[in-house]
Amino acid sequence: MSDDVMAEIHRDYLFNLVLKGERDDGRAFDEFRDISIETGVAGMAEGSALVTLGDTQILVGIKIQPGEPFPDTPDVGVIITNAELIPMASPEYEAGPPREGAIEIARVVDRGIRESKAIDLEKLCMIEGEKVWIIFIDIHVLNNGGNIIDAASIGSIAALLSTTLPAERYGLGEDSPLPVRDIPVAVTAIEFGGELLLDPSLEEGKLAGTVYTVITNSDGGISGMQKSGIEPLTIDQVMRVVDMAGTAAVKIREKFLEV
Amino acid sequence: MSDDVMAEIHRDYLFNLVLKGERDDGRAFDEFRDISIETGVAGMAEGSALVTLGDTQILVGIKIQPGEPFPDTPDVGVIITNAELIPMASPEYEAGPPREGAIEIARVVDRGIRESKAIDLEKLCMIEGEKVWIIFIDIHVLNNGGNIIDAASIGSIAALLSTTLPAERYGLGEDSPLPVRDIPVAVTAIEFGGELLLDPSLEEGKLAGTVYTVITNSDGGISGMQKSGIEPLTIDQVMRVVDMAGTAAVKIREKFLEV
Amino acid sequence: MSDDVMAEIHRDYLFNLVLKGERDDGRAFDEFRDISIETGVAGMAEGSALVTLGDTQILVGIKIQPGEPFPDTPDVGVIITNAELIPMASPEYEAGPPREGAIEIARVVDRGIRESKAIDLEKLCMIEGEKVWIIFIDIHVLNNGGNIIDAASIGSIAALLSTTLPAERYGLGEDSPLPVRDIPVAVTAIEFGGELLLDPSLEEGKLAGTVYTVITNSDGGISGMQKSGIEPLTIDQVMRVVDMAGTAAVKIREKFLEV
Amino acid sequence: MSEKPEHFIIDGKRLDGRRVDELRSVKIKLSPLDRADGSCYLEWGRNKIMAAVYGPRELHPRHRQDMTKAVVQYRYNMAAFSVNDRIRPGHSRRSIEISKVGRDAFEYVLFTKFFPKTAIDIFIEVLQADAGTRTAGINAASLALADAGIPMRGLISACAVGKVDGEIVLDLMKEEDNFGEADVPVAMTAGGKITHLQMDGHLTRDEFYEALKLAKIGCDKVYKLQRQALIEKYSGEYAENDEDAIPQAQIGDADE
Amino acid sequence: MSEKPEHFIIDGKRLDGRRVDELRSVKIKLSPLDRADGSCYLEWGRNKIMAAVYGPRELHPRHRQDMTKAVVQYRYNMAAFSVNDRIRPGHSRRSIEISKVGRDAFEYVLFTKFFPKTAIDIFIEVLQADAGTRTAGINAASLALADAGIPMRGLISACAVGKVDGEIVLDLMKEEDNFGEADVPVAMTAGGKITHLQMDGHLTRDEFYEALKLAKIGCDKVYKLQRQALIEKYSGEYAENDEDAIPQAQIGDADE
Amino acid sequence: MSEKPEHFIIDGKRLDGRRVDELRSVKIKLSPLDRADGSCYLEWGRNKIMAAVYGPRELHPRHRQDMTKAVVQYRYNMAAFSVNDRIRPGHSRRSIEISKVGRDAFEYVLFTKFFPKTAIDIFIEVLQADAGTRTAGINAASLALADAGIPMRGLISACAVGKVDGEIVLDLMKEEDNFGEADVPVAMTAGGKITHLQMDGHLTRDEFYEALKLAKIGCDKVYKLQRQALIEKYSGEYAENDEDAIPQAQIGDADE
Repeated sequence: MSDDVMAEIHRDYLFNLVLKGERDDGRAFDEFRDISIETGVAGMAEGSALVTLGDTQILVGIKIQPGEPFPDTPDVGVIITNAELIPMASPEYEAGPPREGAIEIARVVDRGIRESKAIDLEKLCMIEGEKVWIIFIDIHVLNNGGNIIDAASIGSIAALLSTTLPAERYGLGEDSPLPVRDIPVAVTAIEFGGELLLDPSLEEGKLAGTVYTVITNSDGGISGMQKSGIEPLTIDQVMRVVDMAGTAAVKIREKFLEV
Repeated sequence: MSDDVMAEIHRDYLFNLVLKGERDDGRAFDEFRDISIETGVAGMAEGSALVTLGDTQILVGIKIQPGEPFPDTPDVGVIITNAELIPMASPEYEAGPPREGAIEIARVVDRGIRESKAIDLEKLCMIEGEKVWIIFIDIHVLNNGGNIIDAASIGSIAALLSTTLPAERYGLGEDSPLPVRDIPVAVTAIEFGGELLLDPSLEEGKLAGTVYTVITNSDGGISGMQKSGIEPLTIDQVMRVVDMAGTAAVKIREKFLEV
Repeated sequence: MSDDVMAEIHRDYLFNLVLKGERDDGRAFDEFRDISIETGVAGMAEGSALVTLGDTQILVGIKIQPGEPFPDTPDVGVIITNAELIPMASPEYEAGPPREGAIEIARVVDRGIRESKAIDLEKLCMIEGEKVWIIFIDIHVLNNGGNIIDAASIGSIAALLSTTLPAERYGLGEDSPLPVRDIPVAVTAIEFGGELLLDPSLEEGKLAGTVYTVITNSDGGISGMQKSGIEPLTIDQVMRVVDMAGTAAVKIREKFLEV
Repeated sequence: MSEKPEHFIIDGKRLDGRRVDELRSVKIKLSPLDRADGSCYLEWGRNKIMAAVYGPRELHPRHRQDMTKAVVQYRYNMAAFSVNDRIRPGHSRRSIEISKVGRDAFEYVLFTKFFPKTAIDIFIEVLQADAGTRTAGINAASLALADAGIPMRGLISACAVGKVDGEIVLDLMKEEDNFGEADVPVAMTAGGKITHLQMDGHLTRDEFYEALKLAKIGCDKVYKLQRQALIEKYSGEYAENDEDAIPQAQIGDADE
Repeated sequence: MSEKPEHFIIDGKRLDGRRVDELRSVKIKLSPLDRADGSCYLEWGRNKIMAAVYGPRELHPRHRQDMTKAVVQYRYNMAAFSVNDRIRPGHSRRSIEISKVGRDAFEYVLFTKFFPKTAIDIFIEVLQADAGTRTAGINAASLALADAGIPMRGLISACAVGKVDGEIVLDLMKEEDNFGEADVPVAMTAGGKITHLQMDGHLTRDEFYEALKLAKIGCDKVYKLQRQALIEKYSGEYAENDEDAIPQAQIGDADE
Repeated sequence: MSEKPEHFIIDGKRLDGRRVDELRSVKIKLSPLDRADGSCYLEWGRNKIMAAVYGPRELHPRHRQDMTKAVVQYRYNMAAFSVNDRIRPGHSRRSIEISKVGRDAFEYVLFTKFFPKTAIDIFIEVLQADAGTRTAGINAASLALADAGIPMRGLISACAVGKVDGEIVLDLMKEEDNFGEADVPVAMTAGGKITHLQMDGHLTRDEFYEALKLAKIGCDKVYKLQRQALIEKYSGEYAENDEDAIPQAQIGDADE
């Protein structure tokens, strides 16, 4: 049987499961796979976290160096977020500069951290208009088991929470923890067969017509969203995901206490 | 009938017209299509002009910022000219960095402006060797209806004439008009069936063996030339184009009074 | 007969020759082709050398300019080595940025010069951490007749020996010879039919399973090595090449006295 | 960047005199370009946007063809001179992301299955930018697709909603975008199916719900403007022969 | 870069307490990744390396296929945060060279002729770097290839030797690499056939010979660790059915 | 850049002693390279140029092939060390433009229709630059094409004319190019058909006409040098068998 036929059969199987309210791995629609967070794994980085979310494995490393602020924001530090979908992580990934998928991931994670004001960027200004700390968030996807965006979001904030400002190395005073004051959490849903499923597995993600991410803060507020994929959502569906995401984020945020 | 055969028939048709001293759109050999120039269309630019030449539409925007001079010309401002043949403008254009066609257009327009000394570059020097005004001429081709080079040349000088030096924005004194002191005009001819035709339409341009551009100044002098295409020209043909170009440029220059 | 069959026959022919202790061009296994070195051929360069090694022709040019040192080595000059396998030099070369073959050549030559301490880099520091001389070694392969790496190595050190520090041009004192204090020489062997052949011709190089380069200094010491190609070498074979390379390098170094 | 205003809304009026649920002025010109199969020039407040569509046409290189459907390509590009600080020509990470979500906004309404192995190319050029270029670009693209006669379930209409001075407002202008509390660009079918949705800033759940409902109102207004432009352009051409010649699918509702 | 230590060897002990012929501690984890056909995580002193293998699989684009054998592709990459000063993502000249010689190190033991038109892809990611990443990467790749079940004549084992304080030592750590007199990375089959060899610094002929012999001792040690890791992983899985199920070729000696 | 001289012409002599209608010294060496199908090394004053030709040969990738004729490819490149300030290797906008017009200069004389689907590749390397490299490159390319035995209607000959101190002069040297009033590079067939023409600076119509006529004189001189070089090279080889063996087309006039 051809690959296409196999894919068709598998799709029908998953579709019928969803109609019965079930998922292939037994999870409820609003249930995440197991999450584990290990920080400090990359010893040359100022902060790092290895996140596993089901089969997905992502390593996020934070590097910090002094540099110039952007001209239009002279009094705050700089965040630069980059995601690499290295060919190790999936047979579909190719070597080369980041493509739209990797860029979208990096930009959504970046917006979540930036808009939630999770990092106190004012404190990263040393001399207005001249010298600020530049924070590089590098998201290294090691194994794509689906829902990279949520794992990358968790990994990024976990890595930032473990980060030390390397002031001594640059002769700029004493080292100190990076001023992190919130834990934004991305929660992604897919629409499939009319149902909304959180934390899509790799298989589910491939079948999804729509991928919709909601980033919420500790206060329950929303600081970022991204819909991608070709199927539309109704306002009702959007609000259902918002509510599911808020609930799921609370549980995920508890994971950070265990680190 | 195949596209090739159609093209062949069309070529023969135009060729026979030219033998009778006629062009497809009824113009004389030395006649330009209608030209319109509208300035100030791009409000974020320091100067801009939308030029239509027959079906060709080109938007030129000028941006100016302070910067360092080139090391070998420390006492004059800098002109940087760039042309983008965006895929919107023609089914033949592709996205990506400028290719040889776009680079040639930008460099010919640039030479016309530079060699005619249309801009008083000495006046754009603020501190010798350290700080000068950098002028970016960005040529944005919106619709390729043929003879882009003349339209780009007209658009560039029209945009420059409408340009304000943004000194206030950079705290460098009062705004003032850009010091423009000449109106170089590019006039392009093609050789086809032994005849020389000015301002080739898209169709004519495709059939041309040679494209030959002459840039003249207000004093009638010549400040730039470019021959491209594979057919040769005789000295006589070259001089005939030079004379036709001088006459046509005078008429085109009158258009600037209407702006 | 197809190209493949021809290649097969030619391979067998060369293989049988080697078994008899012979090479196609009559050389002994440890014998180099004729070498000629001409310096000062590129007059705009601070130093240059045209090397011919059999049919191989390589032009190396040295350019020097003041610049900043690397942050981790603030008190020494900088060497930047680049090799261009331009499409002129071989039907197999393509235009474009250097590929792995060109990068490997540049890096091996660079290591030979750097590790032999042939250039007194301390003397190229003008102001610690701020201003040092930057030496660009540009290896331009004009004709690939085989064994580019040895010709590039010979050309690079010959060019450096002919180099003047252009201090006057930059208002940094008087011109002086570049402080060169050793002549590292790369000698390359291939393994073919169990035998080790020095200075492979183009044909021999194509048949080689392994290419192994040893760089030796005037004192007989080794300052660089590179094995490439897919066939392994035994420790004995490696040591035999080391001994052959040392002997050959002595003879090649004598060539420099003739320049 | 200019200074942050003290208040964005005074006596129910915004900095440019609009009410909180009012769009900026919109000007539409269909078919301004003759090389493209369809095109639209759109002024949206101080934004100036050109959109062009080519296709369905053969897709090169061939290995990028899809045997089962047309490949939709969307290229959002800002002219170097469209903003205060000149932009280096070429793709930026921002434009790559906007191009991706722009493409996603249209696939639902395009009958891509009808045109296997082809490309439908949508090009957006921002000539002058003043907040809201991605939604303005989607609106222009929607009209250029209709102008090209490419079969669609219906038009896509887009606008942004946001929050300033604690209030949810429609269609952020530059200052509101720079200094506001949230920005939510949305695109919908006429029936309210959301094909594009992003958000940044900070909103409570209820504020977001209010924002979505206001976005629906805004998109409805946009839809009327788009429909009106198409009727003006095409009813004249066809009216003498056939009252029904305006292709309903083009200006109709994907959801009816 | 830190200061150069006055002595590298005191009373026969190196800065980290090792003897001159001692490897750093090694930790091997097989199959840490499930998408790849084979993978290996390796800690080598303070180096942390991930290796993954895909293939033999179809090679794209097609014009790069070899009709007579599999094309071996090797990509050595350092994570941006793997060293003190952040590395810009993407290929550097250094990583391109290391990738080339890494590929060359494996072709001899891979039966590429069995798999024409395919690619065997070997990916090395350096997550934390502390001298010796290229040899550590080769060791991890060797195990990832075995984990992927790709037929091999035998394992490749690698280590570096060098010279500090005038002595030939095994497996240079960071300070020894930065300030030492020579560095010689070597890879071998279990039988001592050298498939990778580089050198920089300054050695006499006899010192180099001594270095090569020490490299052989080091590679033998590495080979034992690799073999042990494979036996631990695979003997359990197959033992119940067949004592001989551990594929000998995988962990055997290419030279026997 | 050096200082501008007060006068460029004193007592009818230029800075390097030439008259206004005199070329710099020219040295031609045919077939210096053995890998290329044809090659030419040319010294033109202080310029040093290497030209090589390959083809007609199969063109890759295949989609770039023209079913009706050979594709002429022309690559003008300056070595990094060919000028005072090192040039970054790789294409610049300047070299791309010069490559384009260089290609255009040759298509007329090449019988491209004889060789469909192939490429004729012309490579120019500027090893030392001193004004006039594009015309010197064309001259070298012309000889390399003849050396490769590629059928041509005739040779192309090129030189620049310009204006300094108010006078029209032949073959600008560096100072004249930097500080002169105009520069007009021209290439022609032996019969005076112009295949390459550029101009910058400022000339009246009549000055330009005078310049063109001087360019014709210059190109005639170049043609004689080129023809002489070919005869010296090839007459010896063929003379014994056949007096007419020098292929006339190669060194003849495309216009006869």
